[in-house]
Amino acid sequence: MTVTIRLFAVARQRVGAPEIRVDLPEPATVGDLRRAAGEQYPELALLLPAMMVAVENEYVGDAVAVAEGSEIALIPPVSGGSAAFATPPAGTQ
Amino acid sequence: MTVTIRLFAVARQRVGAPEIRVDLPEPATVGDLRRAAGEQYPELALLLPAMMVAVENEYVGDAVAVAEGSEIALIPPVSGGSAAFATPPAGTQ
Amino acid sequence: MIAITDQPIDHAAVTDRVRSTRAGAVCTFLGTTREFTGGRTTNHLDYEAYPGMAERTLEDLEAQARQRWDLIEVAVVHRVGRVELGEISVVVAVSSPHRVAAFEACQWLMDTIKQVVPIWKKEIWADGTEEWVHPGLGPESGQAGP
Amino acid sequence: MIAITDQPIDHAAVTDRVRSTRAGAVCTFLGTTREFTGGRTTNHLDYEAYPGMAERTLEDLEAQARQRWDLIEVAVVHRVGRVELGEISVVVAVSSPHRVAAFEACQWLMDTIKQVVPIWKKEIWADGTEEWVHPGLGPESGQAGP
Repeated sequence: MTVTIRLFAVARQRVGAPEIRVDLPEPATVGDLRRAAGEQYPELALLLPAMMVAVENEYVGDAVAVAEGSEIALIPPVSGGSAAFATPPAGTQ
Repeated sequence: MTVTIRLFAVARQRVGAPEIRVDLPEPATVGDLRRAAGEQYPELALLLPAMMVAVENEYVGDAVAVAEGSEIALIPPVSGGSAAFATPPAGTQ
Repeated sequence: MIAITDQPIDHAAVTDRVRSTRAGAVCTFLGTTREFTGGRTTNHLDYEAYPGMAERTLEDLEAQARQRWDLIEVAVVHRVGRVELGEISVVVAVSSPHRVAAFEACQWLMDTIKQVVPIWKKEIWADGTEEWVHPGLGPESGQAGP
Repeated sequence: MIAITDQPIDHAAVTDRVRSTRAGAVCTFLGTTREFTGGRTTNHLDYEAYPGMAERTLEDLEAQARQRWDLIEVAVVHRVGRVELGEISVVVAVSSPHRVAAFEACQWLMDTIKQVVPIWKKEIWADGTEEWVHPGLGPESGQAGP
């Protein structure tokens, strides 16, 4: 399947576009999506370990399944947030 | 000597006047002034142990000498201040 | 900036007074007249200050806060006289380069104002009774009578 | 009340929105654009939000704050786009019957907003260089180029 991923801030700037399309095996998890995004967009590879993934406006962990058509986004660390991004914030699935 | 003492809030209300005049031996301390005020204005006796004394706009302890003509006031506990009045606030002499 | 006033306080003006391009953070506190306390209903409050000493004590607290925290500006305005429900009795505004200092200094100032500044509050209850608020004196001692 | 806006924020209106006769305390925080950071000079900031998720995350934080503290009203307004020196990027205002809850909730909201709400800040320095502020990515990773 092919999923569309929204990009923001430095990630958007690196790629030069507000979203990317990534090919994934089926079924796929958020972890698979991270790996595939890094392979298909090498300019994101260094940023990916520090970014959170949001699916349908919620932060999600790498084990969560990705469904075609979901709203997916890569979330760079926010401005006061190094600590929060070291351990996933409350509400992370 | 005779000193004038300003009263506020419940103390002013009890006495029915914004200030009182208290006769003191000479020399006298703030402690002497407390005792004399309680004797000469019995309606203040129950309030005096909980009140601070200010001389020239500064909280002072009972050992401080009272000079004729100084601005003296009895300070009832302020609205959030039970803790502060249990131990004299910083700056108390 | 320290002020005691018997007029309604313009909280926006107090906050704007501490804003600065050197500040990344502004913290403002408003004390407002609450209608309900425990099971009782307030009609209004009446504040009385010791003129001169109240300002002097506030200035001393501002100086202490500036020593403890990295502050740009400090403003405290306290109202005296009759203060109706919902009206503002006190505004404390501080600005700092950083937010933790702004929050800490504002809270410390407000806590300490309520402990040491000679300004007193009388509750005028909806049932017509009045009571000076003097913690430590006990309800009987503080009672102002009907 | 939660809002994201690309217009200047009227902080007095946000504060007035949380005032209530049930509240004895209002705490308002303003984040403002600071000119100096370390040895560097800022020209302006540029904020970008993930629309939808930013509001949703703020609403979730408001709900969490209301569970933890006895609050009357909560208002958060965050600006996006270009924010000049001294202008307001964010306002958090809370009201409570009591002052400790107002201070604690306001500070917790502000701290947590800066950790989890998907809104990013780009520094445009006076020397013309730009830099996304992404803690943990390191200065090289965050560099946006001239």
